[in-house]
Amino acid sequence: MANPKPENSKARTLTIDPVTRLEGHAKITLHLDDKGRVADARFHVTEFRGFEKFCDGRPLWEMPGITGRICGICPVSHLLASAKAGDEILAVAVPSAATKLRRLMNLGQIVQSHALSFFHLSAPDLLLGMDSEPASRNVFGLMAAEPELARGGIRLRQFGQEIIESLGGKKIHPCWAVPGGVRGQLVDAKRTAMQDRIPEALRTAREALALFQKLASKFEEEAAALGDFPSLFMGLVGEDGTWEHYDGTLRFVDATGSLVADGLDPRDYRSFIGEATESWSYLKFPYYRDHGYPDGMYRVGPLARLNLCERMGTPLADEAWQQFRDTAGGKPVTSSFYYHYARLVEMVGAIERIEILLDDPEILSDQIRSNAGVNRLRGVGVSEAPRGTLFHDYTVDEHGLIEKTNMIIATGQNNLAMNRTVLQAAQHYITGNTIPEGLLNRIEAGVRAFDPCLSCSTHAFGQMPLQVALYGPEGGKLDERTRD
Amino acid sequence: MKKLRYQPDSLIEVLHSAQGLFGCLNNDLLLYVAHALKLPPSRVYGVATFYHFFTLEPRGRHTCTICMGTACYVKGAGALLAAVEQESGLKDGMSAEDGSLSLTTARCLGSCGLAPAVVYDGEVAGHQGPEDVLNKLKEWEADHGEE
Amino acid sequence: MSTQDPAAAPAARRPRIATVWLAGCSGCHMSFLDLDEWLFELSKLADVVYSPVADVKEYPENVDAVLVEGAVANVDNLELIRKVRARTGAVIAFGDCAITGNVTALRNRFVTPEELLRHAYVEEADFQPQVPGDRPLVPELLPKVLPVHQVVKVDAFLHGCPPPPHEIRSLLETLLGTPGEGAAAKMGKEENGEPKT
Amino acid sequence: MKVTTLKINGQLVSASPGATVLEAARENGVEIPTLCELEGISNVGACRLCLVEIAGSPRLQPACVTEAAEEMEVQTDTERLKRYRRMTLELLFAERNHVCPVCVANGHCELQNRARENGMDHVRFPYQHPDLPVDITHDRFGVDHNRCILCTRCVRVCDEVEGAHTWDLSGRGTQSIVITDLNQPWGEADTCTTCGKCVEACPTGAIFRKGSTVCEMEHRRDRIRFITDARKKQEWNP
Amino acid sequence: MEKSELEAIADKERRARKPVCVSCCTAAGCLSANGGEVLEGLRAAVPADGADERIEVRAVGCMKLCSRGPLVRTQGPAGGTEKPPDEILYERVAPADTGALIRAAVNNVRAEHPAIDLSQPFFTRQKPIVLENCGRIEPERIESYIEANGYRALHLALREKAPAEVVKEITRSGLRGRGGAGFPAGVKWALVAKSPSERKYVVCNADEGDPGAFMDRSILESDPHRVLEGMAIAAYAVGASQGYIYIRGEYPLAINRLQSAIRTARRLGLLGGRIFDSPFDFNVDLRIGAGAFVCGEETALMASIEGKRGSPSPRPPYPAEHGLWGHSTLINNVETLANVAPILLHGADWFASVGTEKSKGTKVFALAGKIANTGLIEVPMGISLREIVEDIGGGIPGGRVKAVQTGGPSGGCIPAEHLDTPVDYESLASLGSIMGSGGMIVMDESNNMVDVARFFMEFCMDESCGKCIPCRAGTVQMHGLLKKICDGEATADDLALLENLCDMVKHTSLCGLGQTSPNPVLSTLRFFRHEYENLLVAEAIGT
Repeated sequence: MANPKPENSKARTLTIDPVTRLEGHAKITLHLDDKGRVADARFHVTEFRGFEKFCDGRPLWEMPGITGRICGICPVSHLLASAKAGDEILAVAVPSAATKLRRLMNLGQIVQSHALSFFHLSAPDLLLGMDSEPASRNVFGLMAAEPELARGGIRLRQFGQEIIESLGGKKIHPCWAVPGGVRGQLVDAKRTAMQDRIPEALRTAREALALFQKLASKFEEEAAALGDFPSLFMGLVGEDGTWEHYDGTLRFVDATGSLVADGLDPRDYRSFIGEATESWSYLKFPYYRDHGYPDGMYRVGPLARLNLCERMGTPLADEAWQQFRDTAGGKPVTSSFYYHYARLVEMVGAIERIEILLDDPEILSDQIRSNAGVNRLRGVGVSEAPRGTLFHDYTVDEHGLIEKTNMIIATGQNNLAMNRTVLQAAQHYITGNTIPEGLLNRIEAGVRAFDPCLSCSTHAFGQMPLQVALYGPEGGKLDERTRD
Repeated sequence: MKKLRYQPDSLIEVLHSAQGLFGCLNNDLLLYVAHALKLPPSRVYGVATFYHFFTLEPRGRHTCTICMGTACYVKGAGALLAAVEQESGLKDGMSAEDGSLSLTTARCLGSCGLAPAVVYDGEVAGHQGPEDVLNKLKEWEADHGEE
Repeated sequence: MSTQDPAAAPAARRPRIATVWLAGCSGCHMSFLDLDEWLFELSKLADVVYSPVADVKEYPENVDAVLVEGAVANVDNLELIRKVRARTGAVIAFGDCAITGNVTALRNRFVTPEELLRHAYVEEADFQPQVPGDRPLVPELLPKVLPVHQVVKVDAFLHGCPPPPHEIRSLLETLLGTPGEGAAAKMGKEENGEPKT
Repeated sequence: MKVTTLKINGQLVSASPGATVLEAARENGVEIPTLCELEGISNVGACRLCLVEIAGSPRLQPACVTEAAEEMEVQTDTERLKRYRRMTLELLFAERNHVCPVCVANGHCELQNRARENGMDHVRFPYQHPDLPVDITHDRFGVDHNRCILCTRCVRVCDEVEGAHTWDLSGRGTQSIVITDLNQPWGEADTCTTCGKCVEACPTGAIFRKGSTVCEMEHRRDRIRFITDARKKQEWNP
Repeated sequence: MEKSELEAIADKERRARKPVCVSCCTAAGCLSANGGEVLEGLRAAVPADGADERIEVRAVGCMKLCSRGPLVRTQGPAGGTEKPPDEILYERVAPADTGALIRAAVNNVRAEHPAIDLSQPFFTRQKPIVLENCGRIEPERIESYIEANGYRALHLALREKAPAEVVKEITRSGLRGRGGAGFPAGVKWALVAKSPSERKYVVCNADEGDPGAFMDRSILESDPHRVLEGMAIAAYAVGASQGYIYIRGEYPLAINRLQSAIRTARRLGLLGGRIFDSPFDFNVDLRIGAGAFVCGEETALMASIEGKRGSPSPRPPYPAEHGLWGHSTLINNVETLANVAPILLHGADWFASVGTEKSKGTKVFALAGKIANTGLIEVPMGISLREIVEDIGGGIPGGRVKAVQTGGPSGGCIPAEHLDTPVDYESLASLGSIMGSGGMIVMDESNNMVDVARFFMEFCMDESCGKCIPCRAGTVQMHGLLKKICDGEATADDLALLENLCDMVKHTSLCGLGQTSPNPVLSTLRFFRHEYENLLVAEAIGT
């Protein structure tokens, strides 16, 4: 809506439909008071698929293959969480080579997903500008305007995807991790091919990091307006507080950096995470139980992981992490806009870790799968998806047929924070009668910073149209418009 | 079975008799038949479920069978079925949970001259309208109430 | 990507392609992005005028070909795919969800979507359990998830979960084989839409 | 040895005496699609994919059970046959829940292969989406009725090769379902010898080794032929 | 048993006849309309009047006009005080009416009770061969059949003809199978006769499954020995010594009568070993079906006789080569076998003189639907549909004929404009229908033809055995498409798809049930396409 019509002062509705450059279907409604100021804003997720129900009756062993289809962007996260839930049910020790291979694949996915988020989806805003021409404010526009940067980003994502392919045989929806281990070993030729690409990947990631650091000053207003507020942060950490993406225990910190809870066993997630439903969204609202709903708002994903870990564990990433934390004086970084920054730091760390894993001789082992029958009737699998912590929780019958499934997906856990971000952004940008397209794009960018994966969060497959509706003070919808 | 000399090919006749004696064919009965005729259990089960006549579930106290043969259909048997289904909440082939009634349909009773025809507990009644059928159901219900 | 005047003479007009995302996991789109550097070639051959990875909000008129990912699962999907059909020359069912319903259609074995919704939002909720029902903000689910061709006419089918990038490329190359003429002419298909140039 | 001479798709070919049209075609490198047929067990002519046109016969004949005859003229691949085959496959796909991407037999499935080979790229009929059970009560194997095409290979191999007759069909028409013993859970079927022949015989992912994950189930159909050939030729009892 | 003994039984029976005969129909149609109590009432009324010296009450078989039952016929001696008609057929007799009817019969007068006009075309236009004994003889008494010339044909065959001559006689008569397809009976017999199989079987197909058809049931209930005699002759001709009658479980009365007929025939030596002192042995067993339409198909029927699931097998091999338990088997249906004895008795030429060039003899139809006179009729082949519907059937009261459905679920609907079509195998086939086993349903303008097609498709879907894919899954989809059309949700594409599917199922199904299942759709599409098109919508609803 480049030129919204002048409205009467009393009430209006705006629609951004669809919210683009996101993964999923969503709408935004803005509720105005009689002075035309934003009183409330809501972020609606509009897809639903019902995985938790229709997986009932399937054999446990098929679950990684099925739940991987929840999301085409982070299938590996689901694959791993699902396989890990399966490990629990079989009650077997996964061979250490298999664990390393699974870690390797997850790191590959973090690289590809973060590259997608930064280069394909957000770089157009950052480099071409929030107010640039919408028709070309996309990856193709970036390819025309900044071909080298675009090419680098595409190749970085490709690097991540090829790690997944080298292990799982395909880039998207490999059915490779299975309860008890993994299905195929890594062959030396593929290891070498990956190793050969590491220097380039690392260079690209570091350049992107440097670029963001340079650009950051241009986006101070956005950094303050797009979701800068205190909240809890949750994520996995390793034993000594090191950044973690596959194993470990859960930690909650608050905006001051104080530990709220630590060493939580992911299997007990139900005791500290609750889920609320709102009538206006297919995406549920997880919250930290001790703080209640909606005060138990917490954020997950790159920003949270960097805020709650004590070190990255690899040299380049540690250095970048320190710089990142310094932007907030060593305290947690509270602006959601800095998810972008955190993502780039993680990408550097992930590539470093990939290098370490590939150098490990055990990575070529063929001892990669433990077989067993059903030895427990419930299993919870957890992994850090690019967007945050992911839980798969299965209950099976004695033979291994699924009886009950629950999944808590990364993006869902950011739902409260995304709503808060939309409200903050709207209140900041929407004043008066005319709303330039670029301002609406900033509201979208606020959501985009979270890199929400709505395919995942609603277990829905689909696009995410963002529709902004304005509601009057008495609650009735005043107007709705779709941007074009 | 003795009469049929335990011939495996007498399976269908044996099932007819068994159902006649016991009302329905439960798994114990089928297994007994399988052993006696020296047939694999799955074959016996397969045959018992292939034919409409055999039922593995006990029938209700009363059975209402609506003929859905062509002659009855063109004369409004569909409306009879719909009326009973609506009144009783049962679908074709179902028995009421309280065991009071089974509703079935037949593929032509051969009583086309009486179309549409309904069989109430084995008694054929011809030229039935929806009201006749519903009255009969009410009658049964009242009988049961008195018992 | 440069914007071309849609009213330009047919011979000069660059093919206009689009990608659409219904009820699918985005994996097909990811596979499209796995074309990697070939995307540079693509941008020389055609304009991508609408896509979830681009910012245009309203599906434009006179699109020559569209890749449709995902099945038709709710009223929003239905509305969009009808619009897409009316405004596009060649509609390509892109991936197994679009073609068969696939995993998205696994819910169809339940009698009504209500069963699933209750499970997800009532049984599995700790706070204010309720089925999201604010219409039209939260679109109503269709009773059954449908493949695209059971809702609108589809001109070609690209299989896979997701379709491998080289097959996407080969299809696009076939469609764009004679740049300037427009994919619709190449496909020889016109349906429901405005006459193609 | 005397041979039968016939024409397949216009080519003069010879076949072993008593060979079926299908065998004659295979001996001469002509592919005729099949699903219910499996070398080593009897043929039932049920899937109708192998129907061929025979000059002078008003009806299409199933190649698997039609004996090749002298001077027979057979067409195996006319447009009409292709059309029927595609439609037959569409009917199968619409009948139950064949969700290939998440099937244990994905990539190793005869149904999927037939669809690909015969150009069945979409299903015009509404999917029926029945709600069918999965039985993994057996220690080593499982059966998923959602993927069953009722070809009865399991029934025949169990009866004819293993001799256990654990499997049979129950119900009829579209309600048909393969059963073990008295429609009991497979794990409770006394007659099952756990030989696994049904698993190897199954053309789809319906019968699988328990613990198979998506794409992982490969059937070793040659094992059945190995046994039946050896038995026929008395290879171990000279 | 000698022929003389047969004659002696017949004589004795004739001598026992009394001047006044009151016959009560005890076929299933009338019994289900309280016919049993009427019979008891009649019997009870006789001694009360003290008239048992002059009057007898007989329990006979079907008197054909089923819709007006229970039927009671009185026959008095010619020349009473006030000459009554010889024969009066009272309709809708209630048990309370019986006393009055008996009194009237004894007194040779017409009772004050509605009677049926026997001079109406329903009776005069029929040509009874198969049904000649129906409603005349007492089905539960073999003596009654023997009196009506019963078992003379069997004697003739066994004692005076070689098996090959019997086959030749049947071939010459031009008799064609009455079960549906009309395959020449003589050819079938000759195939079995020629088979080197050491054991052979004769099977009587009494699995009359077409909805709307009850010819075979009426024959078996009314004249069971006729069928047994036909089977025995066939067995002699082809060299079989064991026969099976495969009868629907839905026909308990027919089963009873057959069982008692087999028992009494065996007792008299008309079945069993060395019949009529010839070397010929023949036994018949009943096999009771259990509700599966597909068992009317020969290979499925044989599977069912063997105690298996009634799934058909591909043909060839045909039953004549590879039948029951692998042996050569002759399968004929009830009506076909009921024609055998008269052909032998009266000769092939006599039989061939009835009917048309290619369709000899008569055909029994069960006339039903919206027509005035529903019931059983037997007419010469070649009679027009119009004569059957309008004259014999009496037309549709207050309505117009829209179509006539013949051949049941495998048949088709013939529209009113083709009513002048002669009833023979070829003419019906040329209209996309079939002779079938003899169900004939008349429909009026209120019947929607798409719904009728849907009804038949539902039947085929429910009755599909499930073995072959086109029939199992195809009928489901055809039914779905028909329902979609009926519900006004289908587009022209759906109709085109339906037609494609019909073509495919017709040509690829394994057995007759599947192959003919699209017929009701194809024939209604052919003549009533507009009814389909009127129900189509422009755009799919899509949900």
